[in-house]
Amino acid sequence: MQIRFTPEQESWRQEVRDFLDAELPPEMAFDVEFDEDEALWEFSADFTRKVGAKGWLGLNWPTEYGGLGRPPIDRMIMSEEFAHREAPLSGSIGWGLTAGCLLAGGSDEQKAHWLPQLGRMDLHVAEGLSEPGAGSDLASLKTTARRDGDDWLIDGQKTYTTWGTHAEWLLTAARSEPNSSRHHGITMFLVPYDLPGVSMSPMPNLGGGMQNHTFLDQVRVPAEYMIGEEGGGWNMIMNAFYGGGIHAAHSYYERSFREVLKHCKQSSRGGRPLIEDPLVRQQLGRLALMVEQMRMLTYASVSNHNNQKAPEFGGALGVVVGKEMRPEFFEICQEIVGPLGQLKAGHFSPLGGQVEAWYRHSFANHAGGTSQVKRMVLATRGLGLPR
Amino acid sequence: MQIRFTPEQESWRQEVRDFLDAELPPEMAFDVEFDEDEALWEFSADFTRKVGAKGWLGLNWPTEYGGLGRPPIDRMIMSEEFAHREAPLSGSIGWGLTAGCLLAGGSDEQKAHWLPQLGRMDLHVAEGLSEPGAGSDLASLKTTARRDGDDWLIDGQKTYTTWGTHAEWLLTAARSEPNSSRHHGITMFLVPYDLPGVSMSPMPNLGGGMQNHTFLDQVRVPAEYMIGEEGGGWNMIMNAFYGGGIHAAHSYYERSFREVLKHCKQSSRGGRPLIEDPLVRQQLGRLALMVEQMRMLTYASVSNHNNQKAPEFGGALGVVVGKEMRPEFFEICQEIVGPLGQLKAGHFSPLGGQVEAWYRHSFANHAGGTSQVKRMVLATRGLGLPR
Amino acid sequence: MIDLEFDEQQVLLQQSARTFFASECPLSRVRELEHSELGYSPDLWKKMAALDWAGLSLPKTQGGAGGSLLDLYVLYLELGRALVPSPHLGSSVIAAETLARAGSAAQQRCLSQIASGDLIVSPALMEAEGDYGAEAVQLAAAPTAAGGHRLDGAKLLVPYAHVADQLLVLARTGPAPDATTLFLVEAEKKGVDIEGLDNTAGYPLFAVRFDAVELSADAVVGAEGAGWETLKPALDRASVLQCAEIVGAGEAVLEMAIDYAKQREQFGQAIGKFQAVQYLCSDIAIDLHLSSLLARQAAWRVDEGLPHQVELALANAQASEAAQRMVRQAHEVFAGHGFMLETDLQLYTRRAKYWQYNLGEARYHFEAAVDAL
Amino acid sequence: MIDLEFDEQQVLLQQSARTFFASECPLSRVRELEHSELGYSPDLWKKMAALDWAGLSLPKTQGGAGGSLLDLYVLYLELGRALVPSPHLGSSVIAAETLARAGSAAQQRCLSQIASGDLIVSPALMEAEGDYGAEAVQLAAAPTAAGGHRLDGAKLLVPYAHVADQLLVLARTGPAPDATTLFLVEAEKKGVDIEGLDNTAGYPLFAVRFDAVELSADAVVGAEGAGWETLKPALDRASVLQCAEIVGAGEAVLEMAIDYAKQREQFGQAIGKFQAVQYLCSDIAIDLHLSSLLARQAAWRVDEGLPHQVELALANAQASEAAQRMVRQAHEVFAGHGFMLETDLQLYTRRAKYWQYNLGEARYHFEAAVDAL
Repeated sequence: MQIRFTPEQESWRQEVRDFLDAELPPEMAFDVEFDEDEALWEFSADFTRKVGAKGWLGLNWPTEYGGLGRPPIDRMIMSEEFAHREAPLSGSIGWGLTAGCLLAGGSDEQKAHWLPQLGRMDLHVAEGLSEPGAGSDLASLKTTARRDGDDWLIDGQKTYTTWGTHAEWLLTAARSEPNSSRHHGITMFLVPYDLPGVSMSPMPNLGGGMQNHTFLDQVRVPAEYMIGEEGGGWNMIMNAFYGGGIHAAHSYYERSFREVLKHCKQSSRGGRPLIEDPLVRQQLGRLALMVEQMRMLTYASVSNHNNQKAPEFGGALGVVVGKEMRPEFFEICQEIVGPLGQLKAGHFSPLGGQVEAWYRHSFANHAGGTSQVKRMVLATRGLGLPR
Repeated sequence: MQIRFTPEQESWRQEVRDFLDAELPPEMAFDVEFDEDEALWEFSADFTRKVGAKGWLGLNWPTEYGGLGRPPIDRMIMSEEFAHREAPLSGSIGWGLTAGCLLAGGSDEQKAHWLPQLGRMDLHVAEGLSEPGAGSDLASLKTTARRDGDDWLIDGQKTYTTWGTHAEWLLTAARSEPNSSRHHGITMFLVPYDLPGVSMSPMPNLGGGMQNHTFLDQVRVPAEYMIGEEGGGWNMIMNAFYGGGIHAAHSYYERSFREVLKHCKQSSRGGRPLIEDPLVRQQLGRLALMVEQMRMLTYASVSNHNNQKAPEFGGALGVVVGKEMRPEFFEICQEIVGPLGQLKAGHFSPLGGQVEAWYRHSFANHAGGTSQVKRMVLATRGLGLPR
Repeated sequence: MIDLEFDEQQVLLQQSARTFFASECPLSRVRELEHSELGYSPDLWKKMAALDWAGLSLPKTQGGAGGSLLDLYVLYLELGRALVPSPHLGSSVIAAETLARAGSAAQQRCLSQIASGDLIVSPALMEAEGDYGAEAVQLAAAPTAAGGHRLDGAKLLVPYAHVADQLLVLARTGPAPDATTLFLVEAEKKGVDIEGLDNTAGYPLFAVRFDAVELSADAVVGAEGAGWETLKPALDRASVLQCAEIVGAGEAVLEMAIDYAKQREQFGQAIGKFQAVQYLCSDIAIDLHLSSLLARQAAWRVDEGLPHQVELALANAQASEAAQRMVRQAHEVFAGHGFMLETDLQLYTRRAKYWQYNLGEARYHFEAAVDAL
Repeated sequence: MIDLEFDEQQVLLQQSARTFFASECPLSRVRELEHSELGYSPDLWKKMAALDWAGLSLPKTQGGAGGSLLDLYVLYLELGRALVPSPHLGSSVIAAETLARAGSAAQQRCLSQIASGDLIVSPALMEAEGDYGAEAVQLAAAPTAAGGHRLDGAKLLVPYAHVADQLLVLARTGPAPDATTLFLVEAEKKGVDIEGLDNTAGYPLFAVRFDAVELSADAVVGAEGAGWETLKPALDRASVLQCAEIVGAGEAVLEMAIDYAKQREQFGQAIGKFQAVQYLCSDIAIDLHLSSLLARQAAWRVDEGLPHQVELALANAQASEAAQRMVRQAHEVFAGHGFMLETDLQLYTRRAKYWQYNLGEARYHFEAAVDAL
């Protein structure tokens, strides 16, 4: 039992901090998922390319594909530091999900071709998995891919496409085997947005971000844009989701907690510092507990990886906790701050309007499947209850 | 819209209070479900017979069957006053459930025969519905009743039989149609305990009460002890459960709340009256809210009855709220009182050990079906969601 | 007699309000209004006034319809269901009822204009600490040589200040916690400055700054030093209507969630067949039904002049928490779909955040209930 | 390096403890002991001591095994799983560790006897207000002419006082909130009176009254006026073990709930197939896993001498609440069956009530965490 960073890990942490000090002015920190300001977006893309140039987007990838071959804990340390600064890292569908799919099921040639580009963020990829009828139940997707000579003809509709308006490629899951169902016969493609038949309609969201419906109308896609094997899509997606790098979700909450704690120390209510209010103290204690829960869940992942142990509880427990904690955590933040917490950034807004933004963002806890579905996985795969 | 008692109702309330003043010394108030003291039990049976002698056990029944023909609100008023005094009314399986079954599906002859006796508590009846394999899913019961000449032969096992050790009759649900399943082919009987083949084994419970396994080994029961029609058992049970008198569940909580509030006003912690502790105040507010929720649910039942409206939400909403509130309510009581709330009655026990007893009793929230099952009813019958 | 149903006239009022808002203010219109310059429709407001709703609870002698709080309650169910933006709660309830009860003859002159929808008075209560109640008032009203007062400070979350003709301002006139005084102040007065406050709900809320605003002696409403007491009856009544608005909106949210759960299929069946989704929908139903029962009781007790502090506070605590819980559970039913602005649910979600805090959050009302016990 | 696994020796210790308790203290024995005169088995206690467990964390020089808090942690997982009643936490941890660190040479003479299981020392902390912490101590220790102290007052919830040879008593020696002093008092001393306290858990808890109990100067443990500080390190360590006991019991409760959910059929299927029951079981798993992670971290930080007040307080808050939530959810799985004393679940349920409050409930620990932040 130990929770300790080696001197090498501490110096890596310092290297990350130095990079952020140099490249990320505090006023440019923002939540890239929920900000559509064009200038901020440009900054974020440039910033992300700088991270890519250091090799850090592919920090854990094998060196032969442009990665640095570093262990998951280094990715987690980087993620902790980036989250503490709210670093606007964009394009994670490319260097995260797409790369995860390739690493899980791509051929050597495909990995050699795509990964270095993704690691530099030369390619900007949007997500084309979910469909209007296939959300938590992704395996019910209906978009089809039909061979036609050397090409594929892809036809269908995707939804929730985050960052679609900025992307050049769509990571597309399509049913390539006619009449296949559920997990079989799904193939992955990278579809260029500029092909004939690709169109979008925008769907702004409650968080302030922009998602899209993406329509694929008999889009003719060259065979080289298929990734992984024909029919191997489901495995790639699952392993990309579950086998990806270890993300420091706790630091996201920790950053918010520290902001709220600072607010409570600096503000008063009824002539008394907020931090001395007995109810506020209990609520702060609850927030601190949730941060610690998330931290230990992250560390458990690292520990399991180090010990080559399978994740406990079917890998679903931490996902469930994270999804269910998010609304509760930010609702408590608002209760602490009080009625003015409903104000967006402005002169009178406590914490510069952050509490208001967190509140809206907190409704975005369904990506990758709802907590209700993850509870089923936890109960059946994790606890062995019958399906 | 009005919530007001008529002068007649107020004088009825006074009549009930006068009766309780005369017949129930405060030190004899106790929770009859969870006390096995023989002397208390004797008192409770005597007390209940006195209530019966006034006609009040059958307050709402038609006058031709020994009832007083009074409206449900009078029953509720009586129930409020009895709960406020923690009046130890025993034998409700007889004058409550059995009478409910008879009123729902008994023939005129059966009603005329049994109800007056039940209303006087001349008969002491125990519950024989649940079986080891049939709890919330009562319709899966397996006890059989087979005609044999003029008699029935009843065979099977019942469980949770509350008050079995005091009872003379077992209200028994049995499957009278061979190979029938679910809601069909169930018939009700009143089985005398002294018939050959009836035996019991005791099951003390967490609340401090005594339940039993009851074994029916080819018990020969005369046909006259069948109640309702052959095969009409399920309907009788359902209507007895759902169509029974309006019970003032809120008064049970209200009594506890008042005791806790009094404790908070009289006790101090850290040199400050407990009632001035900001956290305790919030918790008291939550308790008060729960009492009010229960009260209004009761009043809604009365109102619906007066207006001949079907209960909202399939009649299941109040049941769900009551079942889920019980653990929460008494856990909060304990949190308010603190560590000494785990002490049973004694010199150092706050509230004379009541908080400790309430805590254990609060696990008894599954009679008549779990909240999980009632949630299904609420969702499907009440909200129209698919089964 | 226990009868929780509305009377015939109330049922008729509710029906006509539902029909009226369904045609005059569908959710598509609510979306437009949120992004319009004023944030509400003066035209719709005039039509509401023409139906006697702007003066529904004012005495007939003041141009009102002499309605009860329960009459207002059914109107607010429909305001909530349809998410109608209007200055009604601030102007027609808090301000008008306060002036009708405690205003001078001169101050009461504006009542008929409020009832006709021609004049708007906005209450200015909250301040920078965000607390509800007299104790939190810091806006200074200092006595002037002329026998009046001078206001210095700022009020926050003032609804409809941008179209208000008058402001009903609670200010501090002494050091004791409850030493506040209520003033009726022309919004155009020199030194009064208004600034919009962007908020979750997209509701017309404003900061109003008072920079050495000189008031004459006749600006005081009610007794000097008794500002909170003067306001309290109207605030209590308004808080019950805030509950009603939440209940009306909750009905719409429950219907939406049930419809979606029946219609949306995943894993080969309607999601409403999954027990997890059944729990979510029944959670909403429970919160809704309890909020409704408690709020109706509070409204009736107020109308009857019965003691009501406990019941009213508990109704508010229930509704304030339910406002958040109901939309959260609905979002779990809608999952990703509910996060899209194109889905109507989010309109309710954002408004619920305003309602949760308006006229005291749960913490305040639990305290108030225990105070009164 | 992040590694949350126990080391090899700890794994071995846990295995041998599990095997030992499975044979020496099955739940049937736990049931018997609860109704036995002493409430525990001196024989079993001696056997535990013979395995070096009674002195597990004491220095080898004092007859102990020199184990770490994590070593104790794995033992407590198994004490919790098997619900073993023993004076270990009070005597071998709180009292022995305090004496080993702060006792005089004379006071330390009893340590080897504690380690051998021949002597029991019970800490007497709580009083009539039921609060945990120095501030709540009112038992008076007045200076005597002889240079000692005289104790007057009562201590409550004292574990195993009926078999204690000595009591470690926290008493008030000044008006300042934390002006307490710790005393080692012979249980047989004149004026010490013991009375059993029936409780939910059926655990051996006692009221100890001190009626003009005369103590000599050498009864003081540590510095006079610094009683709480003297005790605090051992209380902190004991609180982590209380978490471990809850985690071990939680594992047993989760296993019981899963087994029952797989085996019990209603409506034609195993109830574990119902999503509602799956939620109940996964609630237990979540609370269990989080309690385990946080408590292990706290134990490790204490062992390493790292700052640990926040982590320790949060681990306690988590475990205290989890203790209640886990058994509640298990009772929902077992429904009526779990309410019968014949079902083992209730043994855990009743003990959980003691654990929830022992060494500070969640409220106390949330306060402590925020204090340290």
